[in-house]
Amino acid sequence: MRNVYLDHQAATPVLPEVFDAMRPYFTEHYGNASSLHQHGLKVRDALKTARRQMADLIHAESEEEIFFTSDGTESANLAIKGVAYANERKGKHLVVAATEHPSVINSVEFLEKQGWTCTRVPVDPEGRLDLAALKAAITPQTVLVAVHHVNHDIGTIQPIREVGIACAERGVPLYVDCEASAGWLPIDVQEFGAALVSFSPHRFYGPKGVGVLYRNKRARIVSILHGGVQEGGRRAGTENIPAIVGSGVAAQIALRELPARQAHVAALQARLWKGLESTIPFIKLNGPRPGPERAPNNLNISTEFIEGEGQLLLCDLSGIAVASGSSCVSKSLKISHVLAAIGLDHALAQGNLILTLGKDNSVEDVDYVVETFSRIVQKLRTMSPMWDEFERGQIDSVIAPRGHGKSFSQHAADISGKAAH
Amino acid sequence: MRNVYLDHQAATPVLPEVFDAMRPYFTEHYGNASSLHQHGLKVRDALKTARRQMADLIHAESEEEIFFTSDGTESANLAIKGVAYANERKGKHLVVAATEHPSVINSVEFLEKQGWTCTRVPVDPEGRLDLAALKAAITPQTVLVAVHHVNHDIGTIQPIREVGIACAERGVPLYVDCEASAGWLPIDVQEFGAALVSFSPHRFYGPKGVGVLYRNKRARIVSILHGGVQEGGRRAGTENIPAIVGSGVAAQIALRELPARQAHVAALQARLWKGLESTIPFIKLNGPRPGPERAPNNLNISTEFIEGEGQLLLCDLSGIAVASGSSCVSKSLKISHVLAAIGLDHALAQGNLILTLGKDNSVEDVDYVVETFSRIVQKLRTMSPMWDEFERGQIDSVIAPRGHGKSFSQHAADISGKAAH
Amino acid sequence: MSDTYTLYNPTVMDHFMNPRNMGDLKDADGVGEVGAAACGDIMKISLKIREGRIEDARFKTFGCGSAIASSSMATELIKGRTIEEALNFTNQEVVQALGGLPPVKIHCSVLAEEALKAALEDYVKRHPEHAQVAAGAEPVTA
Amino acid sequence: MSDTYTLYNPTVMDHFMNPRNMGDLKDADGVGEVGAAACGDIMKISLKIREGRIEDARFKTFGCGSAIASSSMATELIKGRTIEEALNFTNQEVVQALGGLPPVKIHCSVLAEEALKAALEDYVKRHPEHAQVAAGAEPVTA
Ligand SMILES: Cc1ncc(COP(=O)(O)O)c(C=O)c1O
Ligand SMILES: Cc1ncc(COP(=O)(O)O)c(C=O)c1O
Repeated sequence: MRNVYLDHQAATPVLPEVFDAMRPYFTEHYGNASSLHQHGLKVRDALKTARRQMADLIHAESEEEIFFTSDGTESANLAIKGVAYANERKGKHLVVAATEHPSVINSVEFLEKQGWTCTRVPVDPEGRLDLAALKAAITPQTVLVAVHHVNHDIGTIQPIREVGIACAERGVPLYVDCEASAGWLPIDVQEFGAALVSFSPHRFYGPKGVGVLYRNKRARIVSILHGGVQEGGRRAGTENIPAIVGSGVAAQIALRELPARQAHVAALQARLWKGLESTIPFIKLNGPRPGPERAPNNLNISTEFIEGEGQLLLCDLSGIAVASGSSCVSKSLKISHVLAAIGLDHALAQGNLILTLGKDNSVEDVDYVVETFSRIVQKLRTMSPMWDEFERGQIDSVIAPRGHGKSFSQHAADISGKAAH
Repeated sequence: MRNVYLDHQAATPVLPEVFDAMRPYFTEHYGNASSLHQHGLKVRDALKTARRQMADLIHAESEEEIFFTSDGTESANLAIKGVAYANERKGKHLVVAATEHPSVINSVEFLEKQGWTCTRVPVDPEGRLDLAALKAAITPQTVLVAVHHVNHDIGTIQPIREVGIACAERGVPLYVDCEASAGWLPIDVQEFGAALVSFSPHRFYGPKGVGVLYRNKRARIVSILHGGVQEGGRRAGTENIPAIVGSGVAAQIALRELPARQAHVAALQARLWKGLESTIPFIKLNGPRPGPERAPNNLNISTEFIEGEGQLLLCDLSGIAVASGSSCVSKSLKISHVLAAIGLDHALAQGNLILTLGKDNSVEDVDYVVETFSRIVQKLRTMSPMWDEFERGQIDSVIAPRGHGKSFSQHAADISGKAAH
Repeated sequence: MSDTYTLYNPTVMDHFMNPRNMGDLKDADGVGEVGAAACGDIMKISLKIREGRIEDARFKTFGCGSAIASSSMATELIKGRTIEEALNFTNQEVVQALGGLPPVKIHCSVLAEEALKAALEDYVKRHPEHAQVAAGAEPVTA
Repeated sequence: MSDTYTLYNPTVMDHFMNPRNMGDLKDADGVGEVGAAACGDIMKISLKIREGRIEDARFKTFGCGSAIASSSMATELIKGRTIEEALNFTNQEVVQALGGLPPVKIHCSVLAEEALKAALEDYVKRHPEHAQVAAGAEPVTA
């Protein structure tokens, strides 16, 4: 059986060069960067190199603007809460895109419990931020605007430069979550006009256990994990040296290979979507079409009349690893808030699948996925009462309405209203 | 030149078995534990095994009581803030030992800015907690008591069982920071009566990048890093799988080898202190004498009339890696708050050195350190104006007073008063 | 599947991959279709009833692996039972027969119970002569 | 030392490991001892002065590597200077000659300047005939 990993948004394998770079730091150069002796000084040097490599990836001016955390989530928490707490006296209002990652949204919710207020800026049906609404949301009390570069679910690229200009005009720092773009799209923090940028190297063939936060020297921020004076007092705790060293190498390689990786996955993305679209009826792409407005490595699809977890499981049993934003795969039984924010019909959200490509995927992989997935869809549709009812004209399609039959959602509401539990 | 690493409190090398266990999780089993496909399910299993291994090390009832964070600092922050926020309605008072690690103290200070109050319980000159003061400090508003097992600076073992009983009587959860003891002393969370226990495997030959928090099922806690629902919703963010897997193996080996490691370092500890004490005049051990009240791997010494950073640097140039609590080695130019809390004379705190032994240290190492260190002390004393003034009877010794001459500190105050800057 | 990791236990996986009684029954005597308010799953069960006994059962399910497995198992379990027995059927039987479900997926088994009861209700509605039996059992719209 | 990592640059390390002018001067013409309020370091400088010129200088220091290096370098720099020149000496010269110090350690060089000035002050006190010169320079207790 062919194995096709299409969940690079969740995890990537570590590059051999990255592993080799990390190796000596586990057993040989095991010092603590806070130590003043050989063992500490040695790793301190390594830390500085990694900082430089991170700065290069995002075109930061100085490596002193790079802070290491434990993951993208912590970086997002630090960006949001660290700026909020630091500017408490100035104001207690935040502006974020409605489709930010939960690490941003839930950090904001936490602050709301502590007296902050937040405006969530809506997006259009393809996930693009409403720029006018963003500008209107900024008040004199606003201490931070947060807009991600690329949406983690639907791959939409946000108009960050325009957001950056709007923020600069109002003198409000901009935080850009680049977790879904770093290593796959060029990032220039200066061009962005970003005060803060976060990302995580485990998304581009670096190790888990490292998050990065870029902070422009002029942006005020306080630490949220308290203790020692590591990371210039902005992040206490013993630095994860081997992973940081490996991350630096991953960043260096990502920068070098970016054009090639980008072109490679973009070609596969186009082929994959074309294949799916032409083979499977009643399938929809969520987010912009492959092209300049969409990350080159992500496809987010909804297949009508069948549910996502079943698709995911059958894919897995055929060697294809994918993700889903369906409510059935979430521990909270809620559909992805991104799909909700773009106003996707609940039935389509239920049939959701997220496919993220990587540098090692091939044309053969893509063709295998198209072929296999169309069989999976057929199988599940045979089992689905909705498909049957659609064929019999009782319910209609959302993707390609035929103008008769009630909507899937209406039908679901009708019958679930009867059997509440 | 001999190389003697005596800074195991700062970092330890990763065991070969630990490295071997981690290796496949970087390149082969690279999945994200949240993924529902093979790659995710595989590492989910590994995560469970590591949780079990951690639970065993500290005699936790169930592996579900183990949460993984990024380091000891984050675990301490989560224990303190997570419990405080979860019990906000019950009360906003905390009780901690004055000699807690900065990750505890500074978390408490952060909460104080948000309206909590905290009682810092004093310790005696050897660092032992004042139990009566602790009991008196607990009020109906107290939501957490925090007392470390072993002090990270001076190795004092705290009377945790008695503290646990006092907390149980008052119905207040107890948090025990075991960072300085885990892997070196037996830990039984049930015997401790602890609601929360934290430690970090990089202190016992596990990798950096992992902290552990044990939480008894009955203790209420909320998360402090917000985002996804990893770690049962108590810690958002992609799990650092390779490091967690390695940590589990380190814990397993630590549990198995604990009696041997303990005996080994205790013998070296006794020999080292005896050697130093008999070779170097005017030297003092901080914390209890080697024995049942002191961690077996730690020595904290003050050598009179010379400063700690110089000692540390000369040790390093002779291949000996040590730490110091002197103000000159701290970025804040303050002496270790532990040395301040035990009321150590400032001059002695300045001459402080911290030596922590490990399983690979040998008798030869210890003898080399005694011999080398006594030469270093001589060299620095030749250079010290204080030693000269002491010899000429102008100032007196704190360690072995001769009854004439003013105190070092008095002298320092007299002259530094003159040259303020 | 020796080296395969699975989200559900082998029994659940088996019923998901090789569902029993999948499909519709021509000339069914009772059909029930219910939806889960929690997550949006939909389940439909059709019954063939002969002499007060469930002779045959079929399901169709729009839902996750455990929903499909639950409906497969439920239809297996109820075949051969009397209407009275079937009216006393609970989701616990499905969970046990499946060897357990993840806590967050228990509602899938509840959905199977509800679909079955809706089908029985439909049957009783079409055959009022059996209303007596139904009244003696648990209310079907619990 | 090729493979050795150092906390300070090679010049500082050299002056720490092989301090110049370490010790006391018998029959010193001026002795200054100062303490750093910030961290507790203590520095003592002794001067031999001949015909208004610093002929010899010695130091003793209780303090960290950079404090020792700063006093070593300061005594090197001031040898041969006139009192007037020495009174205009600043810590910046020490920092530069050492090729830089970490920000948190700049105060060590300040301590060296202060110890030198205290020694000069002591000399002037003992030799009031030089008060004139001193008055022309920066106040020594700045
Ligand atoms: C856009 C975005 N931000 C933040 C995060 C959180 O990063 P991590 O999983 O490294 O904690 C993610 C992870 O999925 C993400 O996609
Ligand atoms: C007692 C104690 N608690 C907590 C910590 C913080 O742990 P980490 O360095 O793993 O963040 C330390 C570290 O020195 C410690 O000694």
